[in-house]
Amino acid sequence: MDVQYFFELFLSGLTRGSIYALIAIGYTMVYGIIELINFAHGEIYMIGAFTGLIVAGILGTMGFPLPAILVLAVLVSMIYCAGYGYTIEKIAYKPLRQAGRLSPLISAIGMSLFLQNYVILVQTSDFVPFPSLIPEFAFLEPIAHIFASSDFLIVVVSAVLMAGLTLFIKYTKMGKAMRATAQNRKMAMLLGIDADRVISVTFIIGSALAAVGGVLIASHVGMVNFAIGFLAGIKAFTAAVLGGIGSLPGAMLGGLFLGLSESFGAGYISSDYEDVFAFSLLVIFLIFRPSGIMGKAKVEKV
Amino acid sequence: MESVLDVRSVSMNFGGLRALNDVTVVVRDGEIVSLIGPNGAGKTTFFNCVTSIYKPTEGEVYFTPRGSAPLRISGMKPNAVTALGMARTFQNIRLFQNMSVLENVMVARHCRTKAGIFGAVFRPGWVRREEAEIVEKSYALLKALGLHRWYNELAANLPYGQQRRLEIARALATEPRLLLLDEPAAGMNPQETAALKDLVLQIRDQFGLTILLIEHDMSMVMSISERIYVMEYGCLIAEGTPEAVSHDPRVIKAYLGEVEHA
Amino acid sequence: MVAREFFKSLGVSLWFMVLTFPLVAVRVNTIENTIQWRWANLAIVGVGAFVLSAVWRWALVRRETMLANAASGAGERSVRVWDSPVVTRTLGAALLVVFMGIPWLVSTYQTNILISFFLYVMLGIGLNIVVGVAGLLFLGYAAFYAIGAYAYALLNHYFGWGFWTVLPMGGVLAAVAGVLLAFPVLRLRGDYLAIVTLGFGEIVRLVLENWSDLTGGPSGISNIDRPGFFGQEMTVAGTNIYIYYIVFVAVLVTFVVAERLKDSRVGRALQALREDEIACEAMGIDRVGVKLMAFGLGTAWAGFAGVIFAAKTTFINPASFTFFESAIILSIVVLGGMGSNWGVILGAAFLVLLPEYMRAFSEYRMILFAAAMVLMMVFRPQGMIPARSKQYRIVDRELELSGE
Amino acid sequence: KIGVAGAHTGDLASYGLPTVNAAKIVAKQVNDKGGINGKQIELVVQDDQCKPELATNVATKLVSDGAKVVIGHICSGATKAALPIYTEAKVMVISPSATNPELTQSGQYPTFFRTIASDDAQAKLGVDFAVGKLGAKKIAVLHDKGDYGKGYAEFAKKFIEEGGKAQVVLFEGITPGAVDYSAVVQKIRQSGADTVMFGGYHPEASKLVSQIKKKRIDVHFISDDGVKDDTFIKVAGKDAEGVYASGPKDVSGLALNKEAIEAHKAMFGTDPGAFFDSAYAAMLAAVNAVAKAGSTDFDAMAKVMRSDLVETPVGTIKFDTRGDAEGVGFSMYQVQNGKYVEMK
Amino acid sequence: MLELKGVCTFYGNIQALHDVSLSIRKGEIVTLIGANGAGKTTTLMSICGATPPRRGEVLFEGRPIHTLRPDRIVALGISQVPEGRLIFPEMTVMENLELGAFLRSDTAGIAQDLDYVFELFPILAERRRQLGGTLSGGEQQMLAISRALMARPRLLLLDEPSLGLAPIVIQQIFAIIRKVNESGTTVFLVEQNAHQALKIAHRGYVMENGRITMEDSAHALLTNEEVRKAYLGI
Ligand SMILES: Nc1ncnc2c1ncn2[C@@H]1O[C@H](COP(=O)(O)OP(=O)(O)OP(=O)(O)O)[C@@H](O)[C@H]1O
Ligand SMILES: Nc1ncnc2c1ncn2[C@@H]1O[C@H](COP(=O)(O)OP(=O)(O)OP(=O)(O)O)[C@@H](O)[C@H]1O
Ligand SMILES: [Mg+2]
Ligand SMILES: [Mg+2]
Repeated sequence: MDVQYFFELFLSGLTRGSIYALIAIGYTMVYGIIELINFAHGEIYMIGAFTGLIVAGILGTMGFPLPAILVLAVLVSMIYCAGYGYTIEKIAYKPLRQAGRLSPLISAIGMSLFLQNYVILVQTSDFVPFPSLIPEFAFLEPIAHIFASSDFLIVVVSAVLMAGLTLFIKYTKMGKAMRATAQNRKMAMLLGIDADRVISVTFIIGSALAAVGGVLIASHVGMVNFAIGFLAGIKAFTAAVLGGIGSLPGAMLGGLFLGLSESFGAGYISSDYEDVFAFSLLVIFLIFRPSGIMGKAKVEKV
Repeated sequence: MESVLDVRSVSMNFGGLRALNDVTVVVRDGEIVSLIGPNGAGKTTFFNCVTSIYKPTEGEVYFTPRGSAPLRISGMKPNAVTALGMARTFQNIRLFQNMSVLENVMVARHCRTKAGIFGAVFRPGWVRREEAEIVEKSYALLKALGLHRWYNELAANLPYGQQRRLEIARALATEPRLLLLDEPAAGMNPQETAALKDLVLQIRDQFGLTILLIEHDMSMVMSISERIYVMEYGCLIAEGTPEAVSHDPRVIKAYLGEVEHA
Repeated sequence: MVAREFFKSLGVSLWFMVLTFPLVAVRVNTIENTIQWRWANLAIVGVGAFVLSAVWRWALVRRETMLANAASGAGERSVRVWDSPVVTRTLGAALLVVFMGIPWLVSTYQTNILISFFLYVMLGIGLNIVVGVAGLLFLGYAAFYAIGAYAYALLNHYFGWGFWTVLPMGGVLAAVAGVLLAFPVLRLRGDYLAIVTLGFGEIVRLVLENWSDLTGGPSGISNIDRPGFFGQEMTVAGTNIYIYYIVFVAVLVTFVVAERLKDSRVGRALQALREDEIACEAMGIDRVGVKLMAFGLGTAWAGFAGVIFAAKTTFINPASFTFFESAIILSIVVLGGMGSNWGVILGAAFLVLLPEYMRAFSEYRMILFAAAMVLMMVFRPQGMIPARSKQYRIVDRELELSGE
Repeated sequence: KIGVAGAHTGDLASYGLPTVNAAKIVAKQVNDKGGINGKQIELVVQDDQCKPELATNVATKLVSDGAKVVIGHICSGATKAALPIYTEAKVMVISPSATNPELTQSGQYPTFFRTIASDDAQAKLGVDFAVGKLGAKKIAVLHDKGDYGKGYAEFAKKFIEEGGKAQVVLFEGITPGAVDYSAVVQKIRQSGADTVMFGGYHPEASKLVSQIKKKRIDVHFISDDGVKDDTFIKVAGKDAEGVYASGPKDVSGLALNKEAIEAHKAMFGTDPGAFFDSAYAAMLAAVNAVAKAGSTDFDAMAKVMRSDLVETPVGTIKFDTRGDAEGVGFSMYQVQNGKYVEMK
Repeated sequence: MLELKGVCTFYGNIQALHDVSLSIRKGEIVTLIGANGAGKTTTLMSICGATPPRRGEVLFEGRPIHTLRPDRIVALGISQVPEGRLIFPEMTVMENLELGAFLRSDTAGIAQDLDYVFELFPILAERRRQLGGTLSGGEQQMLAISRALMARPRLLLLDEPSLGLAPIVIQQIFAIIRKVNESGTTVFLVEQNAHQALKIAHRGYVMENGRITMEDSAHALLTNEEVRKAYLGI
């Protein structure tokens, strides 16, 4: 077997997996807390990319240096996406807290459609070139042909954010409040935790992470379009479920697992059936482990 | 007398927890037998093993359907067990909340009726007769339990005590030989409990039932049961007549408490 | 009071102006490095958000009071016109007459739209059996629609089989596929089931797209025969009307079957399954069997609808069976009111006819449609006509005498 | 009555609207001159969003409205879905943009004509160019799994294999919209290809090209008309340099072409968009056919179409028996300094 | 200290509480007894805002609180040991306790209270790193009480603290409740175990089908014939 080829595929799977994981976290956090599949999450990612584009455009004409543009674009788009996430929750999900499981789901599908068309209206339905904001790292030069700086940045940033988030959830007060709310909303309320606020914060964090993903990936592939959120969203969601929906480490593992298996599937078999692999994997996996990699099986007490 | 239920050395583990430990219980035809014990002793788990909702880790359960020899039922599917003639109520009420009271009972006629998809769609004469009969019998049961005036209400809208009665009606609709009642008097005030006691006795005679009862209300248990099994931490610690059990020092210590029954 | 509301709306309006600022007010061209500022748009957002937020809060308050009223029992009876068999029967008869006559009165184009509408009603009713009645969340329904459509397309293409031969087969094939899918997913609950069905839907579509040798891949299959009418040649408009009646009858059949099923032994078992699986088993219902039946019964209709669809368009390709399609069908069910077949009809009217007739709004069409979907759910989460358990009429002398 | 059908809303509207404009211009010119045979042209414009199921609606609508000639549809899929209806009603259809070979080659649609060359011609050109001019030996053929792209790729593969001078080392589809294509790009490297031929549209092409550049793989990149679009150069930027794409012959030198563009500017104030030329040509051919035939009887019109040379913005054309225009063809272009330059 | 006036609470359109009025004075232990489903839990939830009453008033130290959100109410100094304990199963004992002090920010005070509860329940100190879900029922109940105490409440609401516990543990729990009360916390105790509850309480209320049917000193209730028959099983 060709070791280098294997390694190349591994690295490209890693990049892809990191992206999935970054978006999957938003799904999983929201699911963990309000048991809602937030179909609009992929669109937040797309809006993040567009916001990044606009910021980069404005700063570009003002002659900022590249790294500064990148950092600012990421930060501003995080802030805006957080705003979008927050607003969406308030409009489309909060009024449905008491309703059954399906009503918020449909509301989420509607929201996803709304955001796509919103972007078509106010921006464009065309593909838009995204400036390459990621600087070339000199130290990567020797392996740049298999692992470019954008790959590197995506993997590193995802890893750092995920580690940061894990620490945040584990040790900060808000993090604990989030876990408490996820495990038992009623009890959390009885301890003085404002569940509505915690849910808002969850949406804000998830959306901000999606924004990071949006800007980095747009810069990596060099273009944005209103429809990029959909497929990325579905894949990230698949990753979240593979990992055991509701579990943060699960989302990361699921993302990497999916990214790697797609990469190897495409590399060793055929990319024609790339998505078929992804979904078959999901189906087969869930049949044998009905609650994902990290999910716990719930036995119902009768 | 013929044994209706014969539970031989059943054990049940949940992960590391041994919820039932080598439990042997026999219930004979026409008896009312009670199962008591502290919270978490494993009483409900015992019911779940008997009705095949859980599969016991060890041991066997035999049941004697009407006019038949004892059958081994451990490992069967719960619905098959019900079809053989065993029915139960649930401790945490599990009614079909968004169906009407009448429909709740009609559902339970499932294993005694036959209409399939084609019957449903084409409604030949026999299916229509069957439906009419389901409605009629279900309504009669509601009436027997005093629930008939709510028959078109959603089950969720019934008051707590009536929901318990509906659980019993629903169980009776499966035409059981053995009825398992899990804390039927929970949530009832003393008068209601007394009425329930009469009801249980009445349905036993009317439908020729054998009854196994879990109950914390000692006034009911002591006056109604012919025999009592006492459990603690998954083990049987005593068995006998109400009289004997209520004076058993182990039972007093583990369950009844000294003060109340001193 | 008014002042407070005013400031609230003002706040919301400001918030939205800030929030939408980059996307709405700026357009950049990164190639030429130019920026286009569009302040007018921002003003529109501001004013729009101001008005809408006021309306929104007013509506939410109204919703609360309505819920409270409903809860305290007031107005329960009066809203429930749907319960009366007289009402539904007359309405049904009226609709029947109207729909029988329509194709002769309107243009072919309108007839075509109605055909789509009917197809969605069929799909909605089918999915309703799985989702609304049996409570199994199902996100890949379009796959079975595709199975029906491709069954006809392929059998017609390769073997020249006719519409009437394949119609029953399409349904059966879809039902078999549904049951086969059901087997492995029996253990899955709730959202995991939803994901697996979503995955299955995508797998079916992707296979259709990639297996070019058999299915023609993305180019699809063209020249599918229209349904024959005793070997008679027909004009296009004629066939259209003919298909209209076929699908109309199909919808009637679907509707009647679904309604009858709901009030039958099997239907009650499905509902019980939705309510509580464990109690369901304890009441002597075979959970596995009923679940399989739910899948089979639900997916068969998608198969029938698929065959009719293929015959109507005479050309199909995988692009017609995306996740979006499944989502729309699910929305029809939920928007209409889960478990309610009348609801499905309204839901389909809302989701299929509305966008058709909203063409006048051209580029705003889809965004209005999406907004309407969200609004419907927020203000009527239970759907347009929520299902209600069947009301029985029992003559009981004693009860009447006792004065109730 | 002339019908105009195509995508006028939705994400493919930019391909469909120029055709409507072209039709309007020609119709106005003809009507100003007194119409054809004394009759005024009336346009019936219908939107199919490039969706097959809508295309049949549109077709029935046009037929029932009495259109005798239809300019459209824009997308091959939609055209295919609609054609049986026109065939039956004997309505002449002239598409400015539907390039699927089957439309003419299968012989199933006798009433179909087009003023654009079919995909196999492009693939042939691409392969000849790669093998002949670039000396390609190992070619990786990719496509976007779409109707158009996959068709192109399959023809390319066929021609390469028939030619025998080069071999296909990789034949794969990529998923449009996927977050990244590096696995496929690694595969290209692994296959040792010296040339990549890609069937599909510019968004995927630009992603592919930039990832190929990023991974430092040195290959020629040849693609089709879907890529020969200025947006591609904009989006791919520097990475686009050196990419080859085939597209309709450069006809901007023709007088009639300039005239048509001027007319567009005069009427709509903007530059025309995609397929404007060919739509204009289709419209002229249609007008000519009706005029010469003296009626809208299909057989008479078809005879004219097949025999009469018409001056159009895409050259002087007439149609062969299958409906393909003779005199319309493709050239190869290369991106040089941010512009497509025709390779002579 | 706490007063309920004509509280009516609904679940959807089922009325669970009918005109419930009661009051608790500072420093007391007041118990509410009643059968399963009588509405005891609902009463507690109505006090702390989880199921806000549709009609009627709840006054805490004279101030109406029935319109406040639960987290505001908790912040006023009312904390609860809910029915079923509701331990966070995937958090350690320590984290559960820290969440009890969620609204406080006085690190020193929190540390002090932590020592206090570990003193009350030494077993918890041993298990501070163990996940809540793996504790035994008795330990969980102790944890739930400790968690509530960590908020340093002025009013402690206890919902059936003896549920599911071995008699010996029950004795222990009741002793602790008395101890907590003696150190200055007002206690509102909801119990099915009427006998024990009435023994430690100062006053008691009896609830039936969502209505208060009796109110008296604990001692009087304990000797009341009706109560003895209905709730003491004698
Ligand atoms: N599905 C399950 N998974 C894990 N543990 C379980 C499960 N079901 C029951 N248990 C445990 O088994 C033990 C016995 O529970 P069971 O419900 O049988 O008690 P019980 O005697 O019915 O008590 P009660 O009187 O409170 O109803 C308890 O410790 C309980 O937590
Ligand atoms: N979430 C709910 N939805 C609908 N009804 C409810 C809900 N919670 C409780 N009820 C009903 O409200 C009534 C009072 O219940 P509550 O839990 O307050 O009783 P309780 O006295 O605490 O009983 P227990 O001794 O079982 O704890 C009961 O009839 C119960 O069925
Ligand atoms: Mg129990
Ligand atoms: Mg309670």
